[in-house]
Amino acid sequence: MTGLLDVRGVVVTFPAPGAGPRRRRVHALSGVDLSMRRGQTHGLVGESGSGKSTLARCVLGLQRPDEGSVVFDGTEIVGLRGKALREVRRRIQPVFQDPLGSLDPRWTVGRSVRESLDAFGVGSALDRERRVKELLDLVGLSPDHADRHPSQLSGGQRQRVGIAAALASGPDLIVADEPVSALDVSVQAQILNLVSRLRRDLGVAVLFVSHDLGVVEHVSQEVSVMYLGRIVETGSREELFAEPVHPYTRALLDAIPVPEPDARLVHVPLPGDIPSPIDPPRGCRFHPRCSLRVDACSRERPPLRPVTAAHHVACPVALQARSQAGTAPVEH
Amino acid sequence: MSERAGRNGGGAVLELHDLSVRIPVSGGRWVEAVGGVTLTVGSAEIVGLVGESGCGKSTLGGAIMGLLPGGSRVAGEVLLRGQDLRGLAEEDYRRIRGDDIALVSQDPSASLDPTFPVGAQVAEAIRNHRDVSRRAARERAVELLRVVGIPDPGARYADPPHRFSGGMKQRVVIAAALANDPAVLIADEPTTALDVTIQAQILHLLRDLTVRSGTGVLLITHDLGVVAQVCDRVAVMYAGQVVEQGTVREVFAHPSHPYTRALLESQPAAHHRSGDLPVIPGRVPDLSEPPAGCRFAARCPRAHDRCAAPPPEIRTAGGGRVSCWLHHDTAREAR
Amino acid sequence: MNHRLRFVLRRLVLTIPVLLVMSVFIFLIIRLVPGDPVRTMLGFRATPAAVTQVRAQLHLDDPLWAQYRDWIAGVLHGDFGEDFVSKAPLGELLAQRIPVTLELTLLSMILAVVAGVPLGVRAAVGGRWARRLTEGFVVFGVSVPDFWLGIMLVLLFAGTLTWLPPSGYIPFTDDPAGNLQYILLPVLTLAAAETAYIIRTTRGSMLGVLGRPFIVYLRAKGTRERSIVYGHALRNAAAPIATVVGIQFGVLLGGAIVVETLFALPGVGRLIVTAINQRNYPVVQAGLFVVATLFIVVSLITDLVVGFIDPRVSDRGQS
Amino acid sequence: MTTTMTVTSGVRRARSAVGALPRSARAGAAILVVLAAVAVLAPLIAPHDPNAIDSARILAAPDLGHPFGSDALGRDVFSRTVFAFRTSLSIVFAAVAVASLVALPLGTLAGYFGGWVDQIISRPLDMLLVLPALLLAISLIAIVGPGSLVAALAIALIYLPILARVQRASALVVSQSGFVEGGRARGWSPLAVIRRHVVPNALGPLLVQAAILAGFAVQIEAALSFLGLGTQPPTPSLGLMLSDGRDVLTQAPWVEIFPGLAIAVVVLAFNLLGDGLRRHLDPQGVVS
Repeated sequence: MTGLLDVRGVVVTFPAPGAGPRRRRVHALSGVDLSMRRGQTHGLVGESGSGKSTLARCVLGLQRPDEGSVVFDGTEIVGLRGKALREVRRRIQPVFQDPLGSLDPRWTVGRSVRESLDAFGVGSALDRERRVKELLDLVGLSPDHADRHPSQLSGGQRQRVGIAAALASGPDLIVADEPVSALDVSVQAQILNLVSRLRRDLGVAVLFVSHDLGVVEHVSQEVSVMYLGRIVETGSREELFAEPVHPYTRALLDAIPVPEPDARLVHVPLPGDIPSPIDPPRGCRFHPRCSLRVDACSRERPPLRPVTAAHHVACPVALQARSQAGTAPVEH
Repeated sequence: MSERAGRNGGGAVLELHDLSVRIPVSGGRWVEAVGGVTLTVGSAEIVGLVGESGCGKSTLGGAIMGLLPGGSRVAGEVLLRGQDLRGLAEEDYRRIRGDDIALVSQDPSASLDPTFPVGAQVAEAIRNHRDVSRRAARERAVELLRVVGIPDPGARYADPPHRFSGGMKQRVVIAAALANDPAVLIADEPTTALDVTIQAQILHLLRDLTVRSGTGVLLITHDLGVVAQVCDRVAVMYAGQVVEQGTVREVFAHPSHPYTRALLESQPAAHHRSGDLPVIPGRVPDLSEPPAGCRFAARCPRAHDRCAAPPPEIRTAGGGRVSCWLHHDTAREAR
Repeated sequence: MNHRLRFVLRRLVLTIPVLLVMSVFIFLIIRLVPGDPVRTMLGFRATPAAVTQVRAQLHLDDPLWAQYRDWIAGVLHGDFGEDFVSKAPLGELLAQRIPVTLELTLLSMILAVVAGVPLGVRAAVGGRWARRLTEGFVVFGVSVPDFWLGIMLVLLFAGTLTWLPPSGYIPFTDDPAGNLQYILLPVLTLAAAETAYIIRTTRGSMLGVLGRPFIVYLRAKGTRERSIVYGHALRNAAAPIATVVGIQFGVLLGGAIVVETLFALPGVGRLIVTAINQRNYPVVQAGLFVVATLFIVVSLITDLVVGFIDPRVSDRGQS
Repeated sequence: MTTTMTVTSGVRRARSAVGALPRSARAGAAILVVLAAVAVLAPLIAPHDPNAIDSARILAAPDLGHPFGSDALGRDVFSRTVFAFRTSLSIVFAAVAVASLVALPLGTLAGYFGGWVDQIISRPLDMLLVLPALLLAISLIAIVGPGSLVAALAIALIYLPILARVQRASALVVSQSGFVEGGRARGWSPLAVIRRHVVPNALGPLLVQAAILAGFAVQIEAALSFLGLGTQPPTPSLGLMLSDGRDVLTQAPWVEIFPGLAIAVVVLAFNLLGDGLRRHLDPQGVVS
C-alpha cells in the first residue's frame, strides 16, 4: 500500500459575497478525486476559479468539505477533532504563497520555525533550539537568522523560513500553495531546487499548487489539471506533458509563454473568459470555450476515464478521437 | 541614430539616450533607479524591456510618461519622434500623454475609476485631446470597445468596471490607450495580473492592434516567455542598466551577457527535465551606492578584475549590443 | 436602471427591522425604570388612588405586547399620548418642536458640508499654507466642546458686541429675519465641530483616492488635473464623505440637545432634557422616538446617496 | 550575553519607536502625562478646598493666589478645575477601559470566526447604533437616573459597539494572514491562535480608537453634566462649572473660560496622540 492521500468526491461551496434574500453560492469544488503516493510531488495546476487552493485547504483540514472524504494514510480527516486532528496536522504541513504574510511580523524567525515544535511539545526547550538551527541549516539559512524578524529578510529567505517551519514537525506531506509565485525568477529557481531536494533527501511528499505549468512540470512526478472546481486531466508528468488529451490542458500548454527564440504567439490558444464559479456551465464546465464541443457536453458531466493506467482525462470526445486516430494527436 | 533592428521599417518613434533617473529616499539619499539607458523603439515595433523586480524597468516607463514621483531627477534625453520631452511644461506634457504616448499598466482593476462607466473612461481619453462632441466621443468609444473585443459594447458602455472580468477590463484599458492612435505605447506588465489563457488573448490583441496602427510598443515585463511570444527586440535590464539588447531571436538563442544567460537558464519552463535549476547567487546591489564597475560583477560566475571598471558596450555578431568585458576580448580577437 | 431600483427597494426593506428595534427599545424605557415608574413620576406622597389612575391611563397593567401594540398604533396615527405634567396632547407639542430641531440640525449640516468639502479638498491638494490653516481649524473644531464654543460666541456676539440675541427663538413663519438672527449662533455652534470632521474626512479620503493607481492612469490619458481632482477623485471620495455625514448627523442630533438647552430654543432636544428632569416619561419617550426616527431616516438617505455615487455599493448582494 | 543583547536591542527598539512618532503625538502624550499627574495628585496641587465657599471672593478676578479667579460662591476656580479633572478623567478612564475590555474579546471572536459567531455578536451591538450616541446615553440616564457612575456606564455603552467594530475589522484583516492559518496547521487550537497571533497583531487599531474616543468622552461627560444628567453637585465637574458660569458670563468670564479650555486641551491631547499612533498601529486604516 503506497497511498498517502486519497481525496474522494470532495464538494465545497461558499456563500457568494454580498447579502440578499436568495444568496447564491460559489461552487469552489464540485466532486474532486485525487490520490497521492508517499514521497511524491503532485502538481495541482489551474487558473483562477479552478478551486486548487480550496482543495489544498481541505487537505490541510482548514476547510471542511460539504461532501466527500479526505483520507490521509488510512485516516479520514474530514470531521476529525481534538487529539486525532492534531496528530494529522503534525504530519501535514503548509507552505503559503506570500512569504511575508505567512510569518507573524512580531515573531523572530526562530519562534516561527519552532511554532509546531511548541504546539506538539517536541523535546525540551534546548532540543527545540537545536532543532531550529538544524532546520535553518537544512533550508540554507545561517543560525543567526533565528533572531531576525521577517521584515529583515528578503522574499526568498522568508520562503525558506516558511519551508523550515513546515518541516519542523517532521511531516509526511507538505501542501505548498503557490509557494514561488510571489518571487522573482532567479529566487524562484532556488526555492524550486529546495523543494525538489526535500523530496529527494527527506522523502516528504509535496502537493504543489500553482498556476504555472512550467513550474509544475519542473517539480512534479504527477500532475492534475483543474478547471472550475473539477479535475479535467491527471497523470504522470511524462505522459501528461508529452500527450495532453483534454482540450483545456492542451490550450493551457499552448498559452504558456516559453522563453525560447521560436515560441511566437501565432494564434489565441483559448478564446473567451473563464466563467464565474457562482454560476458554472452545466455538463462539462469547459464546453462553452471548447473547440471539440458536441451536444452531450452541455448535458452530462464527463467522468475521468483512463487514457493509460497512469493517465486519466475527463473528456470522452478527445478520448474517442484519440483511440480512432490510433495514436495521440501530438501537436506542439 | 540609424541603427534599428526592428523589422517593420519606419523611423524610430521613441529614442532614449543615456537616460538616468534618481529618486529621493529617506535620509537625504538618492537611489539611481535607472542608470544611463539608451534604447529605441520603432513604429509598429514591440520592444521588450525585461528584468526582475527593482531593476528600474517601471521607473523607466514612468520617466517616459513624465509621471515619476515628485522630486525625482531625470537626466539624458527622451525623444518622441525627435522631440525632447524632458523639460516640457506640465501642460504641454499633458497634451502629449494619452495622445502621442499612452500607457497600459499592470492591474486593470486598479487602472479604471471604479465609479465611472467604462465607456465614459474611453470617451474621456478622446475628449482630453480632440475637440469632439460628447456624442461623437461616445460613438467612437463604442467602436473602440468593439475593436478590443467587448461583446455588445453599446449596452455595456454604461456599466461600471466591477461588472467586468480582469481580462475584459484590460481590454477597456487598451481601448482607452489606443483611442488617439498614439505613436508609442508603454505597456507596463500588462498581463501580470491575468490568467495565462487570458494573457495570451490580451497579448495577441495588443500586438494585432499596434502593428495595424503602427504604434511602437515598449513592453515592460518580468516574464521572458512573454517577450518571446510577442516582442521583436528585447532589452535586458539589471540594476538600472540595460546589459544586453538585440532581436528576440538572437538574444534568446545566443545570450551574450552572463546575466541574460543565467536568467534564461533559471526558467523552469525552459529547463525541461528535473535536476536542479541553475541559480544566481547573491543579491542585487544597493542602488543608493551603485558599484562603480559592472553592476552584475559580484554575482557573475565569470567576473574578472577588469569588471571593477564600467564595462564597454560591444556590438554582437547578431547585430545586438552587450555591456560586458568578456565580449571586449572576443571583439578584439575578431578584429 | 434595474440595479439601482433593486438597491433602493432592498435598502428600504432593511430599514423596517431597524425602526422596529428602535421603537421597542424606546418603548421599554419607561418599563425598565427600577421600581414603579409611576411612583417615581408622582413622587412619594402620591395617593394610591392617583397611582392606580395613572397606571391605568398609561396602560401599564396590560400585557407588555398589548401595551406596545397600542402605543405603536397610536404613534403611527400621530398620537403620542399626553404630556404627563401639562396634560397637553403630545402630537401637537411635537408638531411645534420638530421644525425647530430640524431647522437647527439641517442648517448646521448644510453649512458644514458647504464649507467643509471645499476646504477639505484644498487641504488635500493645496499648498503648505492651505494645509496648515485647515489642519489648525480641524484641531480647533474637534477639540473645543460645542456648548463651550456656544457660550463663547454668546459672550462675543451677544455680550460684548451685542449684534445678536443671546437666546430665544422666533418661528421662521412669523419673522424670517428675526428667525435667522436667533438661529445663527446655535447653527455656528453646532456646525463648527461638524465642519472640522467633514474637512478631515474629505482630506483623508481625497488623499487616499489621489494615491490610487487609477489616478496615475488618468494622468497617462492626459486628463486635466482639475478634472482628475474634481471629476474623478472627489466623486470617489464622495461615498466615504457621505457616509460620515450620515453618521455625524447622529452627533448633531445629540449636540442639538445641548445647544437647544444653551440657547433656549424650543426644540425636541430641550423638551427631552426638561422631561427627564421632571420624570415626565411619556414626553421622554415621544421625544426620543422622534429624534431616533430622524436619525434613521437620514441614515437611509445617506445610504441611498452612497449607493448612487458608488455603483459597487448598489451592486452588492447581486451578482 | 544573548539575553542582554536582546534586552538592549528591545529597549533601543522601544526608544526608537517613540522617537519615530510624529512630534504632535509626542506632544499629546506629554500633555496627557502632565494631566494624569494633575488628576492623581489633585489634593496636593489644588491650593484651596474646591468646595470652600468664600463670601469675600464672590466672582473675584484671577490673581496670583487664585490663578483662574473665583465663582459665584467665591470658590477657587483653579482648585475646582483640578478636582473636576480628577472626576472627569476617572469617569472617562473607567468608561473607555470597560468598553475596550469588553470590545476586545467580542470583536476578536467576531472577526476571527465570522459566520454565525459574528452574527450573534455583531447584530446586538449594531442595535446600540440605532440611536445617536448622546441619545443612547440620555435614554440610559432616563431609566437609571443621573450620576457619575451612570455617566461612565453610558459612555461605555456608546463606545462598546464602536470599539468592537474596530476590533472586529482588525481581527478580520489579521485572520486572513497566512501565519494565522499556519498557526492552526502547526497544531494550535483556534483560541491559542487567537491568543498567540490574532490579538497581538490586531490590537493596534483598538488602542488608536480608544485614545481618540477617550478625548471625546471628556466632552460627552461634560455635556451630560452640563445638562444636569451627569455628575451631581457638589462634586466639582467641568460640565457643571460651565453650566453655573453661564449665569455670570459677562461679569466673570473666567468662571466659564478656564474649565472650557481645560476640556479642549484634554481632547486635543488625546487626538494628537491617537492620530500619531494611527500611522504606526493602524497601517491598514481600520479606524475611520
